[in-house]
Amino acid sequence: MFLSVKGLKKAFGDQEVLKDINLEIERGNILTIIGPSGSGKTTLLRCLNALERPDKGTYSFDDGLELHFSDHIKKNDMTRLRLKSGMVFQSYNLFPHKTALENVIEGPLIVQKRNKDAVMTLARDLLEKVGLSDKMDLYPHQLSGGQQQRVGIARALAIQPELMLFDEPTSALDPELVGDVLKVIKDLANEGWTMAIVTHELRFAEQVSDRVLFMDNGYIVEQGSPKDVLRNPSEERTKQFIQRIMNP
Amino acid sequence: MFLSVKGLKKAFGDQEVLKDINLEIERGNILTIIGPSGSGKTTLLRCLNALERPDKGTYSFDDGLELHFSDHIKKNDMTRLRLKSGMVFQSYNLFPHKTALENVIEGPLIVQKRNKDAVMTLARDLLEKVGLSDKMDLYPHQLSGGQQQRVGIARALAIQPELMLFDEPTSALDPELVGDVLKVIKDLANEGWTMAIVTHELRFAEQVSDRVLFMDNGYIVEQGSPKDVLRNPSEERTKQFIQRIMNP
Amino acid sequence: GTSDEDNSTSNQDTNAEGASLYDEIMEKGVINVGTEGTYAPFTFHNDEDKLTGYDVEVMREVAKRMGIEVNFMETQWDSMFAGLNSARFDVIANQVGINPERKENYDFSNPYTVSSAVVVVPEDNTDVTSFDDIEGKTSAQSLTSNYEKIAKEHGAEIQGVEGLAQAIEMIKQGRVQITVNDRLAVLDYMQQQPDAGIKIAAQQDEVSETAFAFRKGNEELVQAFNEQLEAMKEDGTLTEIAKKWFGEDVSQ
Amino acid sequence: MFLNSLLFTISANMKGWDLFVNSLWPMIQGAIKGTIPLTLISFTTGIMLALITAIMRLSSYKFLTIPARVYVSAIRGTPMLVQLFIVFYGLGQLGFTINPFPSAIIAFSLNVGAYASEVIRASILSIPKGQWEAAQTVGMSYGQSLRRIILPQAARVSIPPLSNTFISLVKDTSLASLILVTELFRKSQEIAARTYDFMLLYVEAALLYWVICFILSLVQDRIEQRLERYVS
Amino acid sequence: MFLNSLLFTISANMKGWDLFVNSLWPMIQGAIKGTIPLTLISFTTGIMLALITAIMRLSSYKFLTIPARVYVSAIRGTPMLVQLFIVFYGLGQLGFTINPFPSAIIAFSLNVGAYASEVIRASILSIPKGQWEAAQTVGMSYGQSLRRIILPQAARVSIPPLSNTFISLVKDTSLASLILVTELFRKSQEIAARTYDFMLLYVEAALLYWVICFILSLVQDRIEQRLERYVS
Ligand SMILES: Nc1ncnc2c1ncn2[C@@H]1O[C@H](COP(=O)(O)OP(=O)(O)OP(=O)(O)O)[C@@H](O)[C@H]1O
Ligand SMILES: Nc1ncnc2c1ncn2[C@@H]1O[C@H](COP(=O)(O)OP(=O)(O)OP(=O)(O)O)[C@@H](O)[C@H]1O
Ligand SMILES: [Mg+2]
Ligand SMILES: [Mg+2]
Repeated sequence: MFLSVKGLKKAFGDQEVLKDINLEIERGNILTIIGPSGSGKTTLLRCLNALERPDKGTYSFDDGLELHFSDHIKKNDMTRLRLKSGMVFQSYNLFPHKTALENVIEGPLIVQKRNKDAVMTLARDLLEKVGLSDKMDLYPHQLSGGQQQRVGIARALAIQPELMLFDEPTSALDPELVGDVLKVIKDLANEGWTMAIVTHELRFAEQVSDRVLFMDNGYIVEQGSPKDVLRNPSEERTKQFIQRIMNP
Repeated sequence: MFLSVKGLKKAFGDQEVLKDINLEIERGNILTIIGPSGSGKTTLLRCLNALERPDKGTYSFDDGLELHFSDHIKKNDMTRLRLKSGMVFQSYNLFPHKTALENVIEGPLIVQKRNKDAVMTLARDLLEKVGLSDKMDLYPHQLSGGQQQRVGIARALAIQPELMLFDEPTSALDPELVGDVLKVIKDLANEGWTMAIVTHELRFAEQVSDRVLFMDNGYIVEQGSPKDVLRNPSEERTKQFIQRIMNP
Repeated sequence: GTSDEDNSTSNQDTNAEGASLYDEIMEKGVINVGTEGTYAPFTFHNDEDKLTGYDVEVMREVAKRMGIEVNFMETQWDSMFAGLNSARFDVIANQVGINPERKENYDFSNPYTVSSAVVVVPEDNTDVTSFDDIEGKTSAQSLTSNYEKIAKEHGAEIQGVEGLAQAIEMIKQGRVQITVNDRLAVLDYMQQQPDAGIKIAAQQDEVSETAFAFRKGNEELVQAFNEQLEAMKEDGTLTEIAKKWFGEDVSQ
Repeated sequence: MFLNSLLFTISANMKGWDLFVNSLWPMIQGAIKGTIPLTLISFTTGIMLALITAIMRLSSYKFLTIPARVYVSAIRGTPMLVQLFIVFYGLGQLGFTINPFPSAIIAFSLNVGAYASEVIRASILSIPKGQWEAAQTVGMSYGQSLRRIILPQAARVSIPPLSNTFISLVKDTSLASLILVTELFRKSQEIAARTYDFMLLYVEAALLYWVICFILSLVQDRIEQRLERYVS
Repeated sequence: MFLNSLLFTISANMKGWDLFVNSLWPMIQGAIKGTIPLTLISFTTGIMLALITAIMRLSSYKFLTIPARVYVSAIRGTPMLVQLFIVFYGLGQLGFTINPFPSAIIAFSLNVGAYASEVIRASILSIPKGQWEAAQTVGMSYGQSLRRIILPQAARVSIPPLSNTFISLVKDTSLASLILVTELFRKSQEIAARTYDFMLLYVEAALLYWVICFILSLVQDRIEQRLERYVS
């Protein structure tokens, strides 16, 4: 078990956004999170990445790192947590003043202070992996949305995280460009990366996931294999949701 | 024949965006326009609405209005053209400083200077039609994307156009909210409105259209009944496109 | 009442060892002098851009005789006394008129200019021939000057301006009828701008005297200045300087 | 530390304190009769001028944009003082004699007009193109779109930078004393000329300006809140 | 029309023209020795001050935000002239005697620091939150994010308003003559004092300021273009 999350809670002011989240992620597994807008999917990913600090709950990693959010957390542990995962944003969030290559090397070179030549090689390999070997020196505004998102993936991979987090990586993309990004994610899946993916592409979820998790209103309503959750949901709310998305 | 377009051309600088567009729209018919990003779909709608001035070509309306864009066009004719159609934008473009109701009455009251009471009744009816009778006095930022888009539709309807233009009306929406907007458009279809819709929702296009038009690279590659174009496209490019969208 | 007694006797004038300002100046061999540098012909920049003028030359001569250097510090009239109060300068050489109010706050040397107030009017004016005639007239005055007070005392309405040039411009444009100013400054103006279309209509009988101004409590320094001024009067140097600038002896 | 010493100097010196108190009322009168009306009138007319200038600069006709550019550049490129002198003495030399107060209003309005026009122009440009187009599709003319759709939204964006212009104006009005208008700062100079305590009176004037600016910034907050109404 | 008459007045009057030409060089010298170095040095140090102040104001610690707010409010709320007086004469009265030129630099830097800090703060706030978060997810600390990601982007946004501050500064330096610094405007006053032709000389000074501002605006354009490089 790479990571086990217990009793995770998170509120913004009065509003409880994550109410009691328990989940486990196996090494090399792919977890897909689905659910209606506002159900807390993004917040969950952000809590996993330490972009938000959970109010309560426990994370236990297989290397012994344990965080109890009711207590004080050491700064050092937060940093360790953050570097365990790489985040791919819905709106890419590339650094607009840096080229594709510069975006990718920024993390390993500046933060992790790794050897420059090694980092350059790594970055070139990653950009090649996402199919952008000929776009390395272009600025984000010179790339299409799908290309930008692929740079985003390469940037997240460059810090060599153990877990990759994707927040609706294709929902800002033109329908025709969705395919390229999903293909990259599929390739990563085949390479054995551990990933958690929020998506509305149910067909893709079915193909790629080891486990699907349906959230509503801050709770995990249902989780299981893709076939169980997507084809034969046991909860009414899940059925409704899948119905509405599949036949708008 | 409500409108017949012949030899429409439009370039931005050197870039020819519409190369030779010929199409006809029947009264009460629904025309769907599909095609890859950058193929000129938006530009075509904008030319129909006079938001862009075509470089060449002719529009002939069934009430005798004819515009030859190679020649000088009278300002008065441009205004007549503009008021023939209502436009619904991908990004809604509601007026943020006006309530839903104020957004809807702005056109008929201020521009067309119609009677205030009549306009209010009309606006209320339209907002009811799009399912927002209880949101009339809310500002756009207080509405969800789907609700905003329905206000956008009501606003376009309020000027009582003969032709309604929709530019990807659902592509900025959360998957769950898409349904409400498409339902409103279906209702309009049933009421017999003449419409031209750019969309990537092929299933919806199939259900609602009288005619589907596939554009690529500034040309109309293929047009015909939804069944012909979407199920049995004759052109290779169309096949490819439909393939990629349906199975990303 | 003012707060200046406190300022003028404040700590800066004797240093830690209790040496007086005079001792300090003599030891350093240089005196800091505040002056406008924009008040011709008393203190201004000539065509070669060098600071010169009557006050400047008198000051230089005094310093030469005291065996010290002069460091002129040029600033606007508005900040002249602020500079003296804050010990930026040791003395002001800028046609400071002696009057009771100022005497309360500052010490003065013996006077080195004797002049009088004049009324300036447009050339074609005939109804002003004495100071009594300016009652009810509008007069352009620098608000911080002695001449404003004189004009007011004679019943003129005051319009504030920045200097003599602006005052005369106001007369030329018919915005005011008169200005009361220093005779010597007006004469210089008329020499520089012969086409200005103004004339002197009246001159006051009483004379006004100007002198070097010091912070209070520096009698030794004032004394030293007075000695030199007396000597310059006696040997005719002062008269010589005055004649050079005004063609007449304005120093007494 | 500095402030401490200053307060000490003032309070240790009862005469200084008396002067401070006694000069307060004349200075406030100067503010009420000079500073405040000058500011308000000039700002109002200046804003109207700025609006016209901004619209001219945004036009596509050279014969409108060029005069607007020259005007803005000339005013922003030259000192306020000189502008005041030109309106008052300069026009006077050419035979247009304008009284001090209206001269000051003209000069300050021209100044505000130039600075604020850039702010307004930028705020108009910041409104998404989609708003123009939406207005156009419901049939609005350029003028209608501008008045009913664009300017109300631009107003919100431009309040903070305009309040900068406004606050600068409050203090710039002190220059009006150079052309015979009596206002707050002039009062402090007059009293200083009599008492020779420039520092005390200037600091007092500064405190009064600060109070005025502080009150104005409260007004600004109110306006901003009102305009924020319709954005999340 | 006004300009015509003015040119006429000048050229009809050969003395005026001579004066204009002869005074040009002293004024330019004033600009080179006073106006320009004052402006450049004060602006540079002011911007650094502004950066620190902006970061303090954006912090979540009251003991950082409050001093920053008071500083900005006090400087923006009081006339530049008084600030100069306090630094030069006021500190002098309290025993800290600073020479004219450094005094001017201090006062102007403090002034620029306050105005520019608001510009920089706004420009930092205008960078989408996503940029901070993206920086955070690649592991950057607050300082690293600010330096490498946020400030380079904020710079682009803040050039136009900062150039306003800069242009104002160019002209404000004329106040330095009050504290014994010789610059362009002081030169024009000196010559006007000799010749009594203050209108001509003030207009000439204004033209020179305009030229300086114009050149500066060209520099601004260059910088903006460089920074625009990475946006469409
Ligand atoms: N920083 C924040 N402050 C306050 N409320 C927030 C914040 N972030 C999220 N929320 C609220 O928390 C709830 C869950 O938001 P979240 O973004 O996690 O939902 P989501 O499932 O990702 O939805 P979507 O599919 O629309 O992205 C929403 O009601 C949202 O308004
Ligand atoms: N105002 C404009 N100026 C210059 N080029 C433009 C302009 N508007 C559109 N274009 C270009 O015209 C081409 C067609 O654009 P258009 O928006 O019509 O495509 P589209 O089919 O609507 O694409 P999408 O599905 O991405 O909306 C694109 O290459 C675009 O860059
Ligand atoms: Mg989300
Ligand atoms: Mg489009």
